[in-house]
Amino acid sequence: MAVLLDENSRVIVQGITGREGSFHTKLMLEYGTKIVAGVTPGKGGQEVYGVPVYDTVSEAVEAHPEANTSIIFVPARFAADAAYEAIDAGLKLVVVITEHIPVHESMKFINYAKQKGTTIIGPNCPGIISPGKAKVGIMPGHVFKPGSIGIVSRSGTLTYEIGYAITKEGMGQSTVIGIGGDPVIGTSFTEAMKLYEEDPETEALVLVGEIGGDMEERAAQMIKRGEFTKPVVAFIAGRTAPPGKRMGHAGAIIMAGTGTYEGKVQALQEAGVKVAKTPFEIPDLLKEVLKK
Amino acid sequence: MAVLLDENSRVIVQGITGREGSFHTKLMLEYGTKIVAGVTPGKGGQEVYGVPVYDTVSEAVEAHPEANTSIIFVPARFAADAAYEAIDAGLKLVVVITEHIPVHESMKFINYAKQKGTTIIGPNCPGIISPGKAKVGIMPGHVFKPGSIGIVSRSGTLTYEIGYAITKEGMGQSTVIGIGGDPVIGTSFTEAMKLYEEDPETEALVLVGEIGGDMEERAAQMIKRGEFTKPVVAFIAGRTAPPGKRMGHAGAIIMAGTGTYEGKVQALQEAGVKVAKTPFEIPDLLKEVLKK
Amino acid sequence: MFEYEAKEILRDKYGVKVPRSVLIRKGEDPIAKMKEAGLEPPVVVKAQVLVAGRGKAGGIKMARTWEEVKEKVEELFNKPIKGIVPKLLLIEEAIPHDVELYVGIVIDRSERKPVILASRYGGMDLEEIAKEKPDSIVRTHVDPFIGLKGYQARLIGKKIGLKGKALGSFSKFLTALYNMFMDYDGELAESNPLALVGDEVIPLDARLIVDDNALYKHPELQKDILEETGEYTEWEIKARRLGLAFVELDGDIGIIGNGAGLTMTTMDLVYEYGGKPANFLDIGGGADAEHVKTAVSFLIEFPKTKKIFMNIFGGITRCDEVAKGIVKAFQELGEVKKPIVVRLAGTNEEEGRKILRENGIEAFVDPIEAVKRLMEL
Amino acid sequence: MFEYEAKEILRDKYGVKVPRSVLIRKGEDPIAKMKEAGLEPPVVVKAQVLVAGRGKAGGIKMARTWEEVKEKVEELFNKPIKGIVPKLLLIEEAIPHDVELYVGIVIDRSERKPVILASRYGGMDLEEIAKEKPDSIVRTHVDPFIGLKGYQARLIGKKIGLKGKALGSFSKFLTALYNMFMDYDGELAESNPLALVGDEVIPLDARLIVDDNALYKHPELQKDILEETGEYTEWEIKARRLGLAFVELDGDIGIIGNGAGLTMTTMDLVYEYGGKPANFLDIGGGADAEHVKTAVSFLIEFPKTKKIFMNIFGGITRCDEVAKGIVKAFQELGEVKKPIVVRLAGTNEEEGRKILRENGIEAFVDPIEAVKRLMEL
Repeated sequence: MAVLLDENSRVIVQGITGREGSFHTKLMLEYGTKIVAGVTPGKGGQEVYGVPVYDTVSEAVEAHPEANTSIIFVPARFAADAAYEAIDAGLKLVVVITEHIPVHESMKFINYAKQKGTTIIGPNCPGIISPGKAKVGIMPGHVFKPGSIGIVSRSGTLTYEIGYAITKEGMGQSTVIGIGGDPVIGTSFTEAMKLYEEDPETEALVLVGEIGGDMEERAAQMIKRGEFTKPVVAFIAGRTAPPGKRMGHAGAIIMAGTGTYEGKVQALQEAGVKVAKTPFEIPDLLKEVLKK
Repeated sequence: MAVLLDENSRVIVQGITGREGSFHTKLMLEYGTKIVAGVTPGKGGQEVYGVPVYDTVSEAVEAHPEANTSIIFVPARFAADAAYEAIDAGLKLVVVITEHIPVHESMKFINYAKQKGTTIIGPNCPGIISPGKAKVGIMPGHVFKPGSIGIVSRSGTLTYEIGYAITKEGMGQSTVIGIGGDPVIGTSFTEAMKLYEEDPETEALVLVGEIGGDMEERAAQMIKRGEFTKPVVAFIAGRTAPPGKRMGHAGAIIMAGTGTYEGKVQALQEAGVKVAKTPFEIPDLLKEVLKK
Repeated sequence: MFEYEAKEILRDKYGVKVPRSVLIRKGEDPIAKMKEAGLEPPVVVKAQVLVAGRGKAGGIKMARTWEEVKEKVEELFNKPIKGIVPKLLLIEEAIPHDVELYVGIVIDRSERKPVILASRYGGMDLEEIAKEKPDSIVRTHVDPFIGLKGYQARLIGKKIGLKGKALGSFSKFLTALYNMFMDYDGELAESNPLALVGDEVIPLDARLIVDDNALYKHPELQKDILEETGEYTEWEIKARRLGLAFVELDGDIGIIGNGAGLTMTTMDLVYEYGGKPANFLDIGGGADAEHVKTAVSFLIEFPKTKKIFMNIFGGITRCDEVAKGIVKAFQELGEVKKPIVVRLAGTNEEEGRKILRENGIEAFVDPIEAVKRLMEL
Repeated sequence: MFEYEAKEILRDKYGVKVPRSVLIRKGEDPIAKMKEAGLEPPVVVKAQVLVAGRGKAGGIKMARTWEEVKEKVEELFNKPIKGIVPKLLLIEEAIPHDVELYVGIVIDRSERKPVILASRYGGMDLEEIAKEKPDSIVRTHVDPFIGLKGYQARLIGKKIGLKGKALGSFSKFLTALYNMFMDYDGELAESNPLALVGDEVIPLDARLIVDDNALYKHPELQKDILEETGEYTEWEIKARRLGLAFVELDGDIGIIGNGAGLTMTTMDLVYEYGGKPANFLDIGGGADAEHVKTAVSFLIEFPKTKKIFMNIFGGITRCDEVAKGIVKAFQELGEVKKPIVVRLAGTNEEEGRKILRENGIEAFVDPIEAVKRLMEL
């Protein structure tokens, strides 16, 4: 199993001829991801690492009807349009790597995707990996190993850090989702948790949060309500960040006293979640909760 | 039975304090329609012929949760907003009497209603009557009698004329729907026909069409495809109308050779529909088709 | 809306590149104005009239030299296009191009959505394209809440044979046209021909027809001047000014009804019994005595009518009000020679017929009896 | 965006009635300009600064006489508001009113929809309202595709205590504010206070914060001048000019990381081991040697830093590129006294560490080891 992404995923890369798009197509192919087509308007007919390129997603899907997933590398100005195109083509999972998409545009295509039954990951995210099965994203594949730990994370590099720490301790991951750092994203903690709850392969979940917003608090409420029943370990970045300052991206900001580190940790602890003080404590905490 | 409207309909009148709204509230009450509330923003607390008036539809629905139907008399500039309000309040049938609503606005709230599962009749229509049960509209009630003939009509007065002709010949009507004369309306011939097809009370259907558009042609195709199986008699107004001229309302215009009288009659006749030359032939044609 | 207005909106509000041009009035020196604007021949001189089919009617002329500019301007200012003499001419740079595309947007009645029509074969009317190259027309519906997506526009471009960078230019133009259509409550937004010049599309013509019912939202737009559309006859214009829904026809029997369907049916009925309607006149729903009076008086004055047939089935309209209006009209006009036959049924019908009869006007319940009587007169 | 700009947009593009006003620059005669505009005392003189909480900081003054106008203008032009001296003042008619309402629009992260926040108790900050009158805040979500419906706006008005005609005025204003929020890619659109004057609402203040990522769509808007917001320190402004995501903190250890989460975690780690970060500096994903060089050089020059801790986990970022950038920075700056400890892991980590060591820079795999070493220095 795994969530969202597995060995049956057939992937279209939107923006495949760009610098990032072609580089990561290569890395994803090397990882074993089944990429069936690429799309760049006006560049139909080319090939990128053996992947055929089309002008439009609908042409790509016509030629490769098995396609069910898309990853978007197109520049911010055209990314929303690319998302609509993927959604309208009936793809079920769309991973938006692009950063700097205007938040109004993200808000709209995420609403649209929900209406059409498409799951959006991102924008401004590292993507998703089900180790040993497929990688649709830009994370370094070698830091993850197949296993039974789910990771959902608002932070890119921190995910690699934590994934690697878990891997080094001999555990592995079912699916790792980098949900993205923007204020408005397609899949939140709680939405991802619904998926992990139903995935038999996942035995425990790591939540990697950040200051800002209330996604961690909502996750805590969900656990409290008994809607997520697997053991959870969390890490929240930004313990020492001052309020009112954007820490790198728009999502991570403590505003009007909400979204603080303390508030998040308290909410999670009240829900019975073990909160690590550093990323490197995560593997030990995982072993602890899995023993019970 | 009957379609859309019956003795269980509980009606809210939007724009009840206006000239038309209050006048027809009186007539509908006299006909026996169960009007539970009226709405006019800023006039909450008043009464119109014993019907309590509220500022908003949501307040009306809160006070009268049995409400399921609305009729809109508010001026064209505010009519679309009134329709959204009725749809959002969860009313299942919304009859829009108002004329001169910009067609872009009608298009939008009709799309919205479809998403939310609300049936819109109109705009620019006389409404709907299920004789002996309820009348939600502005048609003269006395020209109709309970019976087994359904009528769907693009024309107001012509509906009364034809209904009256049928009544005088000793037959009656199950439900009469004046679908409205605008180019974009909430319920088309074919959509209404789906309802009549499933109404056991309706034995035959009268389609009252006009030149312009292709609703009659679509009705003919539906009959041909076997999706409407009851006998149909039709009348099309505008046999002698010149092309390119708007005959009274925007819907009735022959453009670019489409929507002609001859085209419609031919399509209907090919589908086995008897087409009357004058409204007064309708009762005889009905008797004929019902005998078979 | 005139061509130059639609193009101005496209350029100023939607950033579309349109041909450079000057607008000239009668009496102005076209050469001076062109020089001022930095325009040189070859140019296209276009009559600004609201008449459809302007090109075929000779309203568009090419001018290759300064001499020809003068000539063509002179010619167009003095040549009625379908009866309309232009007050303004648009002098526009001539843009060499190979391909003329068609693109238009209307509302699809049955889908209740905007539909984009596009074809590789512009330059001729949509009806002609539909007749001659029906398969070339690409139809694309747009969700009115979501709007036209860039990829949809590119896909349309691809289907009408565009490639590479031209797709981007087309998509940008179509998005602008669509936004104009939506922002301005368009009944129609059209560019025909839309020229393909290298990798770029440039609208050689542009049309926007705004829904009359939505004009109140766009106070900056002038209502089209009825006289200048060439669509209406003198009496139709008079009627519109009076708020009457009136269409002039070829016969001699004046027709009044309430409701478009019933009025058309009344015309049909008169034909059926050997008469020829002189007009269509719908007094609408809920007309009061005053409005009825206006309508009846208008039809009495309308020179084509020899006799008048009025067919009313009262629903929201009350027959007594109608009767009062008729009587008033005849009283005010004094000695009227035109006979009238009235059919009154529905709300307050008996009262209405009584009022008419008391004033010497023939009133019937049955429309067939009424039309038969009419034909005897 | 300054208050006067937001009000101009509301008035000119959305037809909102705003108080009459004149804008004056230092050195201009406020009396003459007021007379020209037909304005008389009493007026309100408002410093046009981008600082939040301007009113409390003394940036808004009432002037009841011509004398007072002169005084207040003089005073405000010479008084820094949270460190910012205004370049412009807005002199606005004083509008007597009884009630001050609050209305603001932001995007709700979890609903992914615009949410309208309204309260009967305007005049104070939203945070204060949330603390003092939490039940007074009415929250209404809007479907971004459908837009704000008139009835929704009236319902909000009703819930914050408006009645009769005031509901219509409020609904019109809120629709304008919502449309501005949507058309301009707002992060926040706010009016506080929104005055109730008889049956009418009038925005006494108006704010619009536009999403930086969407500024390219609105070329007519000037990017807020960093110096004038009062939000950024001198070094933060310098960093932004260099394209660096940098936040100044109180300590003395320079922090660089890749990715916001990892960089914050690095700060936390330094704290944990007894250090105090001087800053947050995120080089983002996929940084090349040049960008790394810029970041490292910047932090070396930043006077608060005594030593530097760099924590990189390479995914999209390649450790060899990072190493090259670090080396370059140190080479170009010549004799640098500030020590640096680097932790490098992930893509091409070994290559990267090798490059560093060859250039005499300490490189670790384990961040804990690295931070321990850092604290020893």
